[in-house]
Amino acid sequence: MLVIKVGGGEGINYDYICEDIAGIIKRGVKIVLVHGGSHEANVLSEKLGKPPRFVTSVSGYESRYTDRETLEIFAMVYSGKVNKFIVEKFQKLGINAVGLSGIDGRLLEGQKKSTLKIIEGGKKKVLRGDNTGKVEKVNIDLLMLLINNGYLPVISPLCSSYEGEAINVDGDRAAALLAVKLNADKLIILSNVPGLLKNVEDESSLIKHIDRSKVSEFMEFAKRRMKKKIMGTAEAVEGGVKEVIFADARIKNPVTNALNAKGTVIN
Amino acid sequence: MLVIKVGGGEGINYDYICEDIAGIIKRGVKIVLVHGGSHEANVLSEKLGKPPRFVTSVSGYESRYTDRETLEIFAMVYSGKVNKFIVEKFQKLGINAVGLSGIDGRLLEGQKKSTLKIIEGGKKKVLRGDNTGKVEKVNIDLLMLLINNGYLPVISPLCSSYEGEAINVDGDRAAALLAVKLNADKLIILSNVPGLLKNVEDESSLIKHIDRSKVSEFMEFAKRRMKKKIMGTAEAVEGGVKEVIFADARIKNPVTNALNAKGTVIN
Amino acid sequence: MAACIVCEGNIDIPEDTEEGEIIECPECGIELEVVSIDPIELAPAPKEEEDWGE
Amino acid sequence: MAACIVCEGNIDIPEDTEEGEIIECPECGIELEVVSIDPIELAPAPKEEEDWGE
Repeated sequence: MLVIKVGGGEGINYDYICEDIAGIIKRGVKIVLVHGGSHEANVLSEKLGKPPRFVTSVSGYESRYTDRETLEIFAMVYSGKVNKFIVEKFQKLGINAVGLSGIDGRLLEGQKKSTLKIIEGGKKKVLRGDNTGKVEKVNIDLLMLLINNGYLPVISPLCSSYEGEAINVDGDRAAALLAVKLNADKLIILSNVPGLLKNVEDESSLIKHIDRSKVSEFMEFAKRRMKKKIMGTAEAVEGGVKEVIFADARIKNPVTNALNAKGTVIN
Repeated sequence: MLVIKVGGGEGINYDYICEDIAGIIKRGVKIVLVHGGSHEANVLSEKLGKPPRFVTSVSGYESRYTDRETLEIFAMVYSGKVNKFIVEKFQKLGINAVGLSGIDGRLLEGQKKSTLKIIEGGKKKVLRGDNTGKVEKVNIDLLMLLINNGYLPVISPLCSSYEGEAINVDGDRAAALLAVKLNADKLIILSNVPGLLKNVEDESSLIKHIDRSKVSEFMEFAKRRMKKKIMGTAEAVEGGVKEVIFADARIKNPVTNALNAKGTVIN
Repeated sequence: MAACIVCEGNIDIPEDTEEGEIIECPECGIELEVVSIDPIELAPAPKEEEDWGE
Repeated sequence: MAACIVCEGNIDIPEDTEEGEIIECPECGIELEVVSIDPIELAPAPKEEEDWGE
């Protein structure tokens, strides 16, 4: 079983990803795909005159401030456009994908954090009305029901709070939890960079291998969104996932490349 | 088993609908819900500077011209915003809803009609590039898999062509086909009118009963979108559905009212 | 004027004819699509398909 | 100046303090939220929650 997370950043090639995954599934490998959509969400937010507001937590984690209006944009882009057009690509390739968000069947459930502390303009502030949270529970039965009946789950990170409210959660950490709960052999995190880079400006500064016990030491190399990918990786490894691979989703056969250790391998 | 179609027109109260359905489900009735989203799609189209273009077929049926850009708006609104926030309402009411579009698991599949004949400006024309079609097949196994495991399917009418492409289909006729294939006892069509009206301007001109053999005779009373609801009804009745009810989705307990024959009853 | 591609009868093409418009041959009654205006190009019009989207 | 709601120590409120800002009581070190500016109103700041959305 593979859990694959593909980001929503610019330059990511969904055709390459879906073609590669279709081939791997046809060889009998079970897969669960989680996807992002940040670039498309930013584009739509600008068009609707509500530019995205990113906030940084006290310890430097960045995320999208998600008031109700932003949550609607999030649902439209992640669960509407990106999710369904990934499913369409798979259907055209003869793979019977089922697109779900985390709120469907409470596939992904967790604690809503409506009050947070952020740093903005150098000041420490309290932020309210944020519909975000952390995924803590997975509806494994629903996932296995679909997988065992030949479907490919394609999941968007719009999740359910324990009270049933829609919340925005981090896709990488949702993928990490899925990998743990599904006892996945590998968690593959695809984005628009070759892997974890020593120097983000230099794509040749790829860190090829990280020992699973030393993951958090590499946090220093992670900038912005990569921080949460490292956090997710640490959680996956702690939860028993044997191998996590960061690889490039801009080139052909991105998953096969990852399986052949082209990227940053953590084991 | 009830199949319920709720429209996306202005004035429809989703809270009333979800609360009523939640109560009925808790009394052990199995339900499948299909929803529309036309009003929200129009609003988003305008905001994105691509006002909706409605075209009328040679015999007077109206639909949304769905080029690829419109299909993306359709996916964002129907499968993203409307679908997921209906699921959210049910989750808050303790009902484990699963939101799907017709392309997920090829739940709804049919013939894509990319070339059509329309009347525009009094002229008969050929219209190309339209991603619409007619639903002809239902993945009953997927539906029953979910229903038998305690989930409430909430379906948006973004469907799959036989080649796996996303297509826009009419929600009422999709609901009719679902009712036939599921051997539903009743098909309930909720919208922002009390039912089929003799005179669309006069809400008291409600037609209370129509004999199942005479449905097509009432086509003359149907204007614009109601035409396809009558068409769907005729198809449901021909397919063996015992009763179809048109009822008002703007008032409390809309489904219970329909079950108590408040609206237009066809049997 | 244009010639019907089926019966070669004469078909009058009005001034305000648009690309994509459907015209009927007065002699054999077939429906033809005006594929292009300049030059005039005709092709059989697609079969009527009543099934429509949302 | 404002009084700390825990130890009643004096807390200096800078001119550019904004609503929702968090300040620390210099005496007991507790973090307080500036709930309103005019009049100054303080309340315990929420616990640090690192878990974030997409």
